[in-house]
Amino acid sequence: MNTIFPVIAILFFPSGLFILASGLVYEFVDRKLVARYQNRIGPRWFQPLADLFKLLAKEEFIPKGVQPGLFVALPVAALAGALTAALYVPILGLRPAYSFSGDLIVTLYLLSMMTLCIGLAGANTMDRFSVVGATRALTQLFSYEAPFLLALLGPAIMAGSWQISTINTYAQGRLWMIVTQPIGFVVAIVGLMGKLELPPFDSPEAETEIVAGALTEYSGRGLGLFHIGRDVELVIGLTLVAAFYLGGLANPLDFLIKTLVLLLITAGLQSLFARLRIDQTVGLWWRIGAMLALAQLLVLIILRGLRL
Amino acid sequence: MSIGAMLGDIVNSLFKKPATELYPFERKPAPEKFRGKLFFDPEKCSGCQLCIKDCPSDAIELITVDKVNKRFVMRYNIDRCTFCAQCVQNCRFKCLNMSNEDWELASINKEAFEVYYGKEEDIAALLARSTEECAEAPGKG
Amino acid sequence: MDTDTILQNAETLLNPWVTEAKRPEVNRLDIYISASNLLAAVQSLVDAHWGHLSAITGLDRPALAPMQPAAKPGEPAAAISATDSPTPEGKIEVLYHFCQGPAILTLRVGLPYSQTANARMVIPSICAAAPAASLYERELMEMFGIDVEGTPVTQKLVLPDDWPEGVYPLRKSFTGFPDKSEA
Amino acid sequence: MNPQHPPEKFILPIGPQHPALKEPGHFEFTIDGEIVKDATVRLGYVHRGIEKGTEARNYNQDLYLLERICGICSHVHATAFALGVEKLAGVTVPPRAQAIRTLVAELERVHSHLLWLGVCAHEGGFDTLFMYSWRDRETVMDILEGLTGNRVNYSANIMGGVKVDVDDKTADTIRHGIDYLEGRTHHYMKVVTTDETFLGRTRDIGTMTYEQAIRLDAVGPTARASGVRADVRVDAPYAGYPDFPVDLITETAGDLAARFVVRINELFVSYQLIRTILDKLPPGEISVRIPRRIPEGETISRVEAPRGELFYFIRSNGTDKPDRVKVRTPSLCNWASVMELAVGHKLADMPMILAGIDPCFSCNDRLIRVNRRGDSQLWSWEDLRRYGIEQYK
Repeated sequence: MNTIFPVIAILFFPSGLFILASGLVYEFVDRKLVARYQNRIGPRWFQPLADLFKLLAKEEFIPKGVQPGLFVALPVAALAGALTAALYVPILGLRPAYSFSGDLIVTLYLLSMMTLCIGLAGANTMDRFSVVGATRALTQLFSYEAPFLLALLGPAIMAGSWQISTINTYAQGRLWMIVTQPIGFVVAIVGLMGKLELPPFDSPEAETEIVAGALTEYSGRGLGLFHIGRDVELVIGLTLVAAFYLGGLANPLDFLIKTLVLLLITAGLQSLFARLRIDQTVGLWWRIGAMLALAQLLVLIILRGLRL
Repeated sequence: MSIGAMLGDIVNSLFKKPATELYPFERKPAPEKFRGKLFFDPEKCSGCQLCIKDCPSDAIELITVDKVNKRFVMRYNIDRCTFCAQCVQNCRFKCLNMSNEDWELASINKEAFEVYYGKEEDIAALLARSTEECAEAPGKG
Repeated sequence: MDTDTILQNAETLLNPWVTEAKRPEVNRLDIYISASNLLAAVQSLVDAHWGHLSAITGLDRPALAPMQPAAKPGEPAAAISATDSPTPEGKIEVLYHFCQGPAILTLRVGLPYSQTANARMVIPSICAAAPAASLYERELMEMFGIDVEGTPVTQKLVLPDDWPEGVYPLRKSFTGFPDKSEA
Repeated sequence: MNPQHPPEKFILPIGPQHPALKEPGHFEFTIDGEIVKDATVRLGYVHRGIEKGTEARNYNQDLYLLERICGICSHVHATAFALGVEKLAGVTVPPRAQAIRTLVAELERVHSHLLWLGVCAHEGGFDTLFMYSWRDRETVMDILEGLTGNRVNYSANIMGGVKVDVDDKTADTIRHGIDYLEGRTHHYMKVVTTDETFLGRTRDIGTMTYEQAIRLDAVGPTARASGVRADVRVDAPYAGYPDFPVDLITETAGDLAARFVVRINELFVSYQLIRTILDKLPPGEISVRIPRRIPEGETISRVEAPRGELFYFIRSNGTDKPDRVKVRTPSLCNWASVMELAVGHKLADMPMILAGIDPCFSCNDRLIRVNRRGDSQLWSWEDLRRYGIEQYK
């Protein structure tokens, strides 16, 4: 069996260095877009990279009262989860490095690793801001996860498969699913923002209340890894939504245009709203998000049942 | 009732130049009345010391070299100055004014914050005298 | 209602407790009152909805002659300005300012140095009548060393936690801390 | 945790250094889940000894010292002090000077309210509104800089008048800027009163009833949002306000949304007033001479700062230095209301409730300075200097 290919896949492409670099690029684009929406000038192109290098070079401070092993391991686990997820999605519109039936579910759970790690990290430290932040992060996880999953389930049901690459191929030939399932698209994109704790769903790290939330005690390497992990999640999330709802990703150009358009939308949503309180977030997701997604799912199932 | 009331703003801004001023690269001229660094004209000074009396931060000091011939040296400590312009207001002979061009006053050494105004030979004499004093009594400083 | 009527109303209200009343300015009424009557007077103002408590001012007016030795050995000797207005005896005045429209009513309570054992001055709290006085009374305690009896919170408000006991910065006798390096 | 113990209180400290507060103050919120059960405040982290400091300086120097009590409402402090001292000296200030004082005060109110709008939006996580309102605030900052010569500590006042005059060119610049700001303010009014996500964070949050406002002696826009009809500019007009009357703005709801509406409506009043002053600026001198030694006496000077009633008690003793200056800033009055309103709300609403009264920590903390280390040894300034020199030699 050829051993070169898996090594390349993990270290360079599509996971590893490539996804890290694209994470930084997408973070830059996101920050720049938000800045321009707010009539500011925004960061220069190397700012995310500079931030990362600065954090990696700094001393990692392990506070008193934490479980040190867990404290060091959590950021690594979070990043590892995000990097593994990159193996199953059509980055750059190419065929995923690995693919098997049901990899959609695996990918979604790998993406949730991040939030779980953040929650654990917050609960691990003695800091009061972290504990409140962790509580909120986990509360938010329970509220967006179900609607987000339901929203991605729609295309899966249409394609009749749990395999990301199959759904991607299925989407390419047909009418974009944003047209046939607009509700699913909205729920998916807003769910993605909740997952990434972007404003207005940033109450787990609301700086004006609880400083940096669960990551208050993190510094240096740990903080850097969490940040880059989140950037990677951003790329993967955008890829998934674009592949499912924007007519699939056929080639690198297709990938770039579609994900950047999505980023334009999410950046706009980020700058358009005031931060939601955690109770408002939960209410929004369960009362509106989940119900709408369920309703759409129901319609899809019925339609599909009729056609079969 | 609406959602996203600032949509118009953010879409507009996307096509507009950012409002950020690129300060060190683009330097906007200060307005005419701006209160920057204090300048002193020793020719007009009568040595009445009114400026010193009302200075809220002891930023100025007038050293009389020769009272009869009206030779004064003013020591101005920029780092203490609060730029309130009360001294300018107090001066009856208009020998003080605050510049609207000289306002980038940050410096990495303390010497730049001590400015002497007056005839050059007077300043030189004063500075020589103060270094002598320092040399005589090294304990003080 | 013009300023005069408003002030006259106040004077009528406070009539039972007034020891002396003055009109230093057109819109002001100063009422001298004893510490024991303070709470009753404030209560009557609050009950009648006369204005709101605007501020509490402490005013140190030491006697012209050197006053009694400082309460604490660490405290520097009194530095009294020679031009200070001649008062028969040193006292700290506490001024309660109430404002109603343009009118300002000031209740003045004098706390003479001589009547207080080892510089401990006591004044009743008015928080029961005007809860907003809490912050001002805390300030009074810290800055002038007046014991405000019955005030709900006695924690320090503005001074550092390790501020020495018995040093009251806004008394005239306070002229800064002695320079330890010189000694 | 041992279940036999009584439930421990979970106290969340906010400050003295905290991203929500741009100035130092310390709050402790006892929380149960997300609900705040108790709140306490500790001030004094920026205590500078200004009240005592005034006793060692002459009146002219005090003017600038007092102007530095607050970086946002600096002009009102100087105005209150100057008005008081002028009253004690028995000097009548020319009407043009009073009008210019009023003009600067209103421009300052505009800048302060716009600043507050941005800060409060930021506390609520609405950074876009924050960025836009501060971008537009730059207009009024530029106006103030052009008019007085500085962006923050304007130093427009002197004893007996003002330093700066308004010429036609400046007046036109001001009118121009005000026109732009008025358009923008209409837009912000629409945003804060119609945007559902923002209203979700302000409506029925931190509601203070009329009775509470009266009992807790709230002042300024905070009180006016609860329907209290109190504004020093209306009740006891000072400086140029007798000639240029203002409208009293009140709301009845008493919640955060009402405070937004009151402040934004006050902006419109200020714009109108600024235009009237520019149109009808009385001619004449801009200052009179005032004696250096102020006759003995006591006076009280009240002005309406952007945050509410500012109270000055000045006692002179016949020298060129005051005997006592007591400053009671509006923020101090409103603390009591915050501590009471906080209880029962969610932690997420705390920053906005705190910011809702437009607190100004520097205003609260004045009085005395001390240099000390952990042990009981007192450090003088000279000691500190020496220590510093040795440290960095």
